[in-house]
Amino acid sequence: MSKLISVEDAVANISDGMSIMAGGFMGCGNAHNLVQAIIDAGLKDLTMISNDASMPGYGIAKLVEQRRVRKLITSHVGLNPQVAVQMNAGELEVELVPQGTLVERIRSGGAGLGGVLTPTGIGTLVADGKPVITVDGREYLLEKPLRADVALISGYRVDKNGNIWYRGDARNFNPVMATAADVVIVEADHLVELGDIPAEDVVTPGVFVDYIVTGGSL
Amino acid sequence: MSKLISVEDAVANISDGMSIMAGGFMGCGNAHNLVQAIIDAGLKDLTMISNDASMPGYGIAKLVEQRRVRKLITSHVGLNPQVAVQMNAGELEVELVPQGTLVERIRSGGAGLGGVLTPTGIGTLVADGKPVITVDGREYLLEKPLRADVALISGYRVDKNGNIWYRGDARNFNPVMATAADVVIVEADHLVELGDIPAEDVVTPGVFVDYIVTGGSL
Amino acid sequence: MTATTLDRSNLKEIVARRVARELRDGDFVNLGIGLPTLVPQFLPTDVRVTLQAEVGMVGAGPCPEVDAAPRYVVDAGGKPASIRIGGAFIDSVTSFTLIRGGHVDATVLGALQVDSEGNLANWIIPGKMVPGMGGAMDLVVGAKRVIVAMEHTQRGEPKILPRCTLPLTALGCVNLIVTEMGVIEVQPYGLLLTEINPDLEVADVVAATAAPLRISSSLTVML
Amino acid sequence: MTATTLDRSNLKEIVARRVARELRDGDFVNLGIGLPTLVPQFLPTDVRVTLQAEVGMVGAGPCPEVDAAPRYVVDAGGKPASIRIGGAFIDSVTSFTLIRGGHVDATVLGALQVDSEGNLANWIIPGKMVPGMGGAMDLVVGAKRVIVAMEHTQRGEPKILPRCTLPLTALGCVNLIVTEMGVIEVQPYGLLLTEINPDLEVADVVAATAAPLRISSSLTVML
Repeated sequence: MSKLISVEDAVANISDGMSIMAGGFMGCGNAHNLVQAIIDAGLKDLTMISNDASMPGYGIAKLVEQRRVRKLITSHVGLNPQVAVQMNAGELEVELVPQGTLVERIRSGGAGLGGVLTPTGIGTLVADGKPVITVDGREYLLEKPLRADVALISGYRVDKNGNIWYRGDARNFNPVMATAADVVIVEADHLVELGDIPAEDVVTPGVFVDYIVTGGSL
Repeated sequence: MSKLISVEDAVANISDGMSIMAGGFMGCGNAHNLVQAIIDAGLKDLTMISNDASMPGYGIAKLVEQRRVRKLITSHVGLNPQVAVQMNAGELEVELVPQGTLVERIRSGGAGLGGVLTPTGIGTLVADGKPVITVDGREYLLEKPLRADVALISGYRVDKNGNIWYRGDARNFNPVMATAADVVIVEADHLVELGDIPAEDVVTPGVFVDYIVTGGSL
Repeated sequence: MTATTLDRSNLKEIVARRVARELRDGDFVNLGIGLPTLVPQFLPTDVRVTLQAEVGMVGAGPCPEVDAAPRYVVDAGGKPASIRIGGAFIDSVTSFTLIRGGHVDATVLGALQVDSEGNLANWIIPGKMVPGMGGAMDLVVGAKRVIVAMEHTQRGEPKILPRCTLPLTALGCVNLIVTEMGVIEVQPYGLLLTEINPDLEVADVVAATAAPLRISSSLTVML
Repeated sequence: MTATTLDRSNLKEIVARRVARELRDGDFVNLGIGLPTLVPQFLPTDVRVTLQAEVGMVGAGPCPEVDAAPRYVVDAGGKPASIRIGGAFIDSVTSFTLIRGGHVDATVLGALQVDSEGNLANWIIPGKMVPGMGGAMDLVVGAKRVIVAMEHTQRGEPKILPRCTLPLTALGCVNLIVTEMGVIEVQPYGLLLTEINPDLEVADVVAATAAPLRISSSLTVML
């Protein structure tokens, strides 16, 4: 049962209105071919969960520019001016989440936990409407787990089991997102043989990965 | 400011009655020289936090056998018969924690979170006296963060910044414990030069590590 | 032949062989100590499963004939182990992200007691045996499928009860019970015997089971 | 010379130079965008700090002259960056374990407003600028020491207020404020001016500060 499929077959797992996690930080670590294939497939009304909205013309920014995104759950949109334009026009919903809370909410979703107790956001707009739990005299916000229908992962070296090794800081949100979606698709910059990634140096074990596509490159 | 010190100087950071986290799983990943140095230094009344109590004569089992431990916070003690003997004699307090909860409590302590919301233990003895929080209709135990005065880490390759690469499954609790103690001491099987561990393959970044001792070996 | 006269020499093999049929090609599986570790040898050649070891392996292999990494690659009992090519060493955080997060397709483990509601007791006999729960509580809560593989009785006493009397490992977690006597599904209404050891009568299984036992209308022989 | 006539050409350098004196050898430091990134060039040679980049670096280096890893090593703005020998690439989970978990010795960042209680506002101007908070909320909650490095006023309007009017980044998180006019500690009782730009009078600083300002009895010149 091979995990290796075409980019088109991979994107066939996605339907209009689905939630998609995309690893990456200002486009570094986005799965660029998969993003393009989503655009080519005409998919729309997506909920995107990602650290940011990337930069004009690069990576997941294109999904916003092509108006495929209905809702963004993210920590920063300042480098993609289209977000403000569509947000102010009421065309795009944006849920801003502190970066450390975003990563923990995803981790919580992937690890079977009931949420995150974080001091971040206490006393700010972020706390509005959220339960506050006191543990040993200190207050924490209860932030809920996040999961997605699909995760788009970018890996530098990927073997046929789906084991992933990341290059540079393209790693960022990719490993945690690979734990928290129903369907996990990794775009490999380099497909390698089993054993080429030493067992100690695997960052994302292949059991988290459902499908592998090739041809990746940042 | 070198992190490299002698085993004796490292153990001088520990006092009677302190809490100590020790990485390892049935002794695999214990810092064996540091354990011996604790015994040689005559330290006692320790609270040990570790996955298990190892096996007779090996690693942290010796701390129990030498009666240096007042309290054990752990998930499994079945392979070290001395624990049951001392526990039944009322000489040793044992707090049993599910393994996944133990690792998350430590992670929570190291990551500045207020605790763990886990489904594990609901409806069992483990839940006694603990708050139950309902999130989206499912019940979770609130388990508190764990930190220690000192963490004893075992690393295979360690560079002078304290960056650690672990061999085999000696990794286990070591990386998470390196995040959750006031003083973190790593015992290096092999001290290597800066850069010998590729930046992508560092498992524990050196900023978590306060002191390095050499001469480690499982 | 009755339960008491059942040939006990290959009892573990009967159970392990039947459990092996529950696993699917590509499954990610955690096996408890003892009997469950026998399961892989009974897998058909076209069914490949990836074994998880909570000590920190995805793709755990068998005990090595020559120990290539003495004391650096061990199983949960601290004994020499191995990892398969294409496996990964992971830390305990990731190990339980896999376990608690629903990434493990099935876990196979023993039991002291199981009951009509699928409650499981397998970690403590107060005053007698207090080894600790290790990873068991997380496994039975997190794995997609929990299969209890055990002897049907303990010194002739039923282990399948209307209600567990020992402290629980988890509530309502068990999906399937496989013993030398048969295969029992945990259903919302209680326990259902779906397969039976061909050397036994239904009455034998009922007699050895303290919990109420429905008998499947399509009861088949246990293979 | 008054605040309005202060030479503004080297204003950022004044602030960065003074902030550099707050850092100790061995410190693990996160620097916000803009002015704070100037701090390292003013460190004495015997003070080595390790820089964190929340995108995923421990030991971040400067923008490379020749980009050895185009698009694989970037800073928080997506621009080419580098890592020092002995550094580590980490994922976002680890990045915020470091930040929220109290492992970062100091963070230096800009502000829209700071107030008498050490409250900070630096992420949103409702209706005008909504870039998102990125990692700032975690940084100011988690770092051992929070140093605000900014211009004392914004187009002549005070940024140091009795009470922030913009939405907060965090409550009571700021330890020290360094501006071109002086150095202000956040104390339990309010703000304390401890150092002053030698080109200014105390009255200049007080006039440019909307919050009540105590003057240290050991007020010294800002270096």
